[in-house]
Amino acid sequence: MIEQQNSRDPGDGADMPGTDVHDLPGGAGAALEAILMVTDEPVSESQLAAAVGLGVEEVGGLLLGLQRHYDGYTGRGDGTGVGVSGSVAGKPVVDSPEFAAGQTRVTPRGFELRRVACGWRIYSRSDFAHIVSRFVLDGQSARLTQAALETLAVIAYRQPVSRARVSAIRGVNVDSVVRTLAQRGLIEETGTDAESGALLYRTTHYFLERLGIASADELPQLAPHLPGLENLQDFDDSSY
Amino acid sequence: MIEQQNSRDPGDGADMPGTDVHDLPGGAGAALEAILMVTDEPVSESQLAAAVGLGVEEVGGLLLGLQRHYDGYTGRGDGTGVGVSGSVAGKPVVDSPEFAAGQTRVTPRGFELRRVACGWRIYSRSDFAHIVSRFVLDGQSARLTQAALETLAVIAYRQPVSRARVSAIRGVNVDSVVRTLAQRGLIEETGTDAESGALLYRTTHYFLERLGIASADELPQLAPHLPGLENLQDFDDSSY
Amino acid sequence: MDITEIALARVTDEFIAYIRRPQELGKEWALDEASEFLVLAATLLDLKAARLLPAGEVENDDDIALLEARDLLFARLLQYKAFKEIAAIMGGWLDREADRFPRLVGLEPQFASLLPELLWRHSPEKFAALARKALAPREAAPTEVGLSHLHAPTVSVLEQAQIMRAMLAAGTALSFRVLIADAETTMVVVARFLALLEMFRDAAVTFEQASPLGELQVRWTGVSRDWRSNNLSAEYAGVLSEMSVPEEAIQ
Repeated sequence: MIEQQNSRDPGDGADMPGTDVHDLPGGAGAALEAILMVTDEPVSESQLAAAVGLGVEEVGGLLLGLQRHYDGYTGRGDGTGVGVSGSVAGKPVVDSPEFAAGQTRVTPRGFELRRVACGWRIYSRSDFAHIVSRFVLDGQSARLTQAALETLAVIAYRQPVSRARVSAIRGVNVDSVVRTLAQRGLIEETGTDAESGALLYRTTHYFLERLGIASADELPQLAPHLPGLENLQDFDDSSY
Repeated sequence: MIEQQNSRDPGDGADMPGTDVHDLPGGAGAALEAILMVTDEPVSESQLAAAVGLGVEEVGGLLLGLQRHYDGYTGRGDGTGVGVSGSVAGKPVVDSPEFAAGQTRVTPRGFELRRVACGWRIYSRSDFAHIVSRFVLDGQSARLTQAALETLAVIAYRQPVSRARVSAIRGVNVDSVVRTLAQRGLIEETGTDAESGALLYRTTHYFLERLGIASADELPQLAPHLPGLENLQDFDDSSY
Repeated sequence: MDITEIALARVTDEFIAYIRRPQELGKEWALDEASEFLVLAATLLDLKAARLLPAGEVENDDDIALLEARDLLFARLLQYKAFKEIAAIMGGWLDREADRFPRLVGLEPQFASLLPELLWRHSPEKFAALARKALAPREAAPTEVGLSHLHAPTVSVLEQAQIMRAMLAAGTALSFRVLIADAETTMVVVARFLALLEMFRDAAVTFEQASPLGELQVRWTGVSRDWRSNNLSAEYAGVLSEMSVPEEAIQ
């Protein structure tokens, strides 16, 4: 960080500590918005906090506030740290009356602020997908095949995992599917198995981004899909 | 004109039978926001009008309304089609006096909608330039990563080439690296692939300058050193 | 899970779909898995019957062992089914996300100009070397269990045959002790011994042993002047090919 700072001269010298971000027009929330305008990846709360010179917690609260504001709620929510997964809340109900005590519905914006892959990012609101998609030339990749989805699911829940193990679970060779998933940036290599020397794979940040979730913890629980097999782990690892 | 009406009640939409953009949450203004939030190039009013299915004049009015709203003004203004933001009350600034008759100051956003030569684009607000600069410079390196260098090499020797093809050759997703290279002026877009419609990339004059050669033809030949070059055909875009 | 609530027909359908997939991909019909399914189906009926009839009993330990083996298969099937359901959920999420477009815009010029000047130290030749590396077709990583983690280095019988042939080329008889004098590991000794057996079979060498357990003298016969290590029997070379270096590398 030090060597980068001396490598340029913004001229205004305004990045010296002491400039209170709250004094700027729009305050700290607007400062966060300004940063979110120039990023092409999800930005972590700590990066944002460092840039605006505030604590991570305060920044987290401000971000939740912006998120709610864009979604059409105004007034204070129930404080910071609530509804981290509020990003998944999706579109608010337009006709809903008063949301809660001290809160009013206003018109939602055409964009939303969401927490994905451990960071925050501005997205167009999905209601306008059919309109926006005409302007996005190169952004969307093709849909995944059933085979790719299943392979991705196994890797997501068993990571780090070798291809051989994924093959064993899916019952078919997964080499080419794994290659495709890696090319698409959804999975990546992560070292080798200590015993077998086989390459191991894990999901990427981009995978979380594409799913619209903040971390792998938000994936659906596997257990409910495995009724009554609490001891599955016993079978699971012993057989490969 | 109709511009005031269509912005009043997005849930209603009865005033404009036949267009559904008003039925969407946030209405036509939000639809424009959605487009502007994700487009890199300035978008002209006629493009926007075509996308949302409204007249150019009406869209022009809506854009002015958005611009004023982002700048922190709300209310009807001088009556020329700025009604869109009227219903969108931001967090009011408590200690700010009434701005003018019929207008209220609201918190300005951290971004602004600017009309540039060929259209409209959202930028970060200039008041926050020093904060944004700090953010942009944080973690920036004067060196390209190995991944970026290798991606650049593939583009240099295979140009014009799509990101999908580079991904296929490298076996990983290169989207973010390609953005970095473009940002650094080493590569640029050069039309789209006739078949897939994917954006194609080529190296720039700046790249040649940095390498110290006059044209891409002067790049050292690879073929004699590359066994099985014909196998490269296998890395086609078949998986996309 | 209550076993009585599992519809056998549904499991059957799913299992048939499961074992058909390799077939659809042009692979061999998974006969063993198909027969496993018959066992599984029988087991399921067995279990269902046992659960439904209070008197139903498991008869002996063999049956229990068999049931456990079938349970394993069944558990795997259920696991696969669970991942399939999860995959469907994930697919829905991906579709939902496809309607949202991230703000992905270039850095505004005034900020882009702040970026530190790139340090660039690649000559065209260095850059070409980089390209060569990046463009070289990558070896598909092995699917099999790797051997590289084994500490014993691999030893090639072919290679050891070549080495001994060179040692014996002068025509004088050498003892086995001499032939293995430079062997650093037991594996090399074993490989040389195997190589000698092969060469003996091809009548490339003769053995002399004055007394039982005495020195083994090895002599190049000269009969097969043109004996080459690729005379090593095909099946032998095949078996060891995994452990061998290509012959060109030796010659």
